Amino acid sequence: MTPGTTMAACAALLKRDFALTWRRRGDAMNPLLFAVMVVALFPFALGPDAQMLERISAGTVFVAVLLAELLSLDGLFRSDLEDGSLEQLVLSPHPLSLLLACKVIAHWVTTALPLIVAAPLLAMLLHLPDGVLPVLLVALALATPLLSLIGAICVALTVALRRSGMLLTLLVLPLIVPVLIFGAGACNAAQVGLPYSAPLLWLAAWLALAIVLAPLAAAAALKISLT
Amino acid sequence: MATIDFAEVPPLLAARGLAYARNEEAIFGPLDFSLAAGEVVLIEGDNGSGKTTLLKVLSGLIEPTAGEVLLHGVPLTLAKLSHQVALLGHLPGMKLELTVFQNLSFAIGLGGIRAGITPHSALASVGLAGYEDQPLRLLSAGQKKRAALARLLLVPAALWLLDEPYANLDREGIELVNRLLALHASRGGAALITSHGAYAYTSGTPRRIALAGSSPSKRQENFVGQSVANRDAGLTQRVAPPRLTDERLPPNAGSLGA
Amino acid sequence: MAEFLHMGGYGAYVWSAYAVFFVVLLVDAMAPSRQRRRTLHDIAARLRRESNRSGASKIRSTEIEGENR
Amino acid sequence: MHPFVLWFHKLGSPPYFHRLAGRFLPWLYALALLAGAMGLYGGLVIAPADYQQGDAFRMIYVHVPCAYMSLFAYALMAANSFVALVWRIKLSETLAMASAPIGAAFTFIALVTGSLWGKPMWGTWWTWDARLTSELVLLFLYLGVIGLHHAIEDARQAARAAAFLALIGIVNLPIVHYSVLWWNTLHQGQTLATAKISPSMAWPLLSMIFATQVYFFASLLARARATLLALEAGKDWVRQIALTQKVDAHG
Repeated sequence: MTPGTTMAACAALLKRDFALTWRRRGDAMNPLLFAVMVVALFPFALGPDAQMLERISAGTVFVAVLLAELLSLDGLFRSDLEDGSLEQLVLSPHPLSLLLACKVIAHWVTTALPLIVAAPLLAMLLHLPDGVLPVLLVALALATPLLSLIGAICVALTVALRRSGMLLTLLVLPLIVPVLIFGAGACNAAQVGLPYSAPLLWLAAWLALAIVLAPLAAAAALKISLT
Repeated sequence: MATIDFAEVPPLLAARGLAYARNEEAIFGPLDFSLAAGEVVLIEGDNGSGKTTLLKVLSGLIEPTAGEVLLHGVPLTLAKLSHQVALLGHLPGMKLELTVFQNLSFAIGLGGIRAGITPHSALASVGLAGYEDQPLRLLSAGQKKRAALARLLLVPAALWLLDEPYANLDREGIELVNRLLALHASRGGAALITSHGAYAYTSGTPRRIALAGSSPSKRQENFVGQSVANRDAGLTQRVAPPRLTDERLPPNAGSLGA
Repeated sequence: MAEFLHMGGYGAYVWSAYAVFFVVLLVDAMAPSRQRRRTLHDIAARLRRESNRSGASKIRSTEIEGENR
Repeated sequence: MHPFVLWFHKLGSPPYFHRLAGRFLPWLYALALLAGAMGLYGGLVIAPADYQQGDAFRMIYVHVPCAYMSLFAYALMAANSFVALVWRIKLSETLAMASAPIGAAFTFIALVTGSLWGKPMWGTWWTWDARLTSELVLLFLYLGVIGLHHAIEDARQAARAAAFLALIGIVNLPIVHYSVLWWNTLHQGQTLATAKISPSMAWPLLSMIFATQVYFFASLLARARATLLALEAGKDWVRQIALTQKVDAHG
């Protein structure tokens, strides 16, 4: 009998989740569409004044991207729970935290990465100065995985509930306030010519911490909610 | 099998005083039983008698309220569970969008693969040869069940926990399950299967464990486990009479006087 | 007294603050006893249901109770 | 075993806790009322008006105790959550979940009274000050814990999941506080005058803090007692209480 290695299990899980996203690629574009629509609504609400849009652009893009990712988080474990795959994950002999980390990676690559790629387009719609764009991209690259990791803990806690959408939002929002403050703060600082490296470094530090701790917490939370 | 001294080797699976309660309401137990390698045991009980919950507890998926599960004589915890148990529940544990082959290779990646078997040969032995590249959602309910059985064949688990394996299967499928179980037992594996009794389990009567149904009269008759041929004398196999908890006792039965 | 209620012009704010304090804490203080009454009522109702039902199976229950001990 | 450890184990048993808490409860309520009455009399009548804020400062006697209790309740909830998750003690789960609604109530009062105080003093109902924002996030955390606890059907699983969330929250709270502080100082400097407080103003405040603290424990015990009854509905001791209560109600 050949027990599989943990590496093989993680690879299989990543491969399966990517294959699944590919099969459901229509749905996979939904967060991106949502973010574009949210950003497009702001000029309608606030008026087309370029200067004002420029001032709110970084924050708006940030909020839109975070909301879009939050929207997709609800489905992180949903289909696995419904068809029993989640039980198989929990029962597998490999560390559940690593498997969950793989699921978060797959989720981030399939939902957040397209959002980051589309961020220049969103920024352009709101007249973000070109010089700030790199800061926005770096901030998003640090903030979106943080949201995915923190969100995974909350999703794990609410996974057994039939209707968890609103509750999940309530759980996640207070936890990501610092991420939003520092991510959008870095962009705003760059826009007015202030140093912006400190908030980015803070985000990076939290990301490093979350990469280690969040999968463990998510695994513990999942075990609580599956009992 | 006969060469192994059962008195020395701890049974593959043993439950001691195993009970589970939800919101203080007993779902099953306390139960005492053990399962040796090469045994297939049928868990019988009406709907709602806690069969599915028992399997989940035995797999380590949920923790019992009381008692313990021993795997090879070692207490079972989810963390220590390694390549020993395969659970086939009501849900297939497979993705409808993916092909049969993709699903099986994911299962192999997750659980490892038994020596001397490939996804193709496993599919052939459940009668699904040629369906490798078919998305699972195009298969009939019975075929999905067979695909799930192919997963069991591939994964190197000694103990199979099958929840209603006969559901959705035709006569041929039921025979297939029995054949697979016999094969698994002959290789030194063991299996616990649940059934609410509506299906014909043929080919040699397996040992039975009856779970308390909701009617007390039934419970009195069938709690004693029947032994199978390969049960050894060295094993004490006792299925405790299902006990009523305080929950179900009428107040005038003396429980309040305590 | 009027001067006391007036609170140097801040009466509306001060007394609203105190009203919120007392109303919220009063609601909070009522909650446990309400929950307690409801729970006990439910349990008593269940006991009544069970004693109605169990007339026939009384003997068997005492037997099993005996095994339990 | 050490007698204290033994007593602690005994305290963990629901019937014993229920009886003991029931005996303490009336005294706790009485003490809270007494200290509260003293504090209110001192604060509203005896204490002189503040030379800067006039009589508006009297809101301090409800605002500050509640703001303090909102943090204290969270700390207690998190501590009980930790014990509940590590040692799986039913009483700790119950106490943790009983803390949440009381803490939420105190947080709500602190926010509303703070807002009522801010309007005449700063000229605005709300400002994105670090303390106010943290308090708002705290309220969301409480609501999240309560929401999760109510959403899950199995009572003990619900308590464990919500306890887990409470623990994550306590890691998050300081981060939120300092990030808001940092964010706020970047945007606008707001300095609150920290004047030394005179003794005639201070002792009613201490008395009120003591009163809310005692009230918190009274409410906590009352809630925990009620929850334990529901959790142990199948046990003999609860049934006896249910039956005797019924007799009382009829006779």
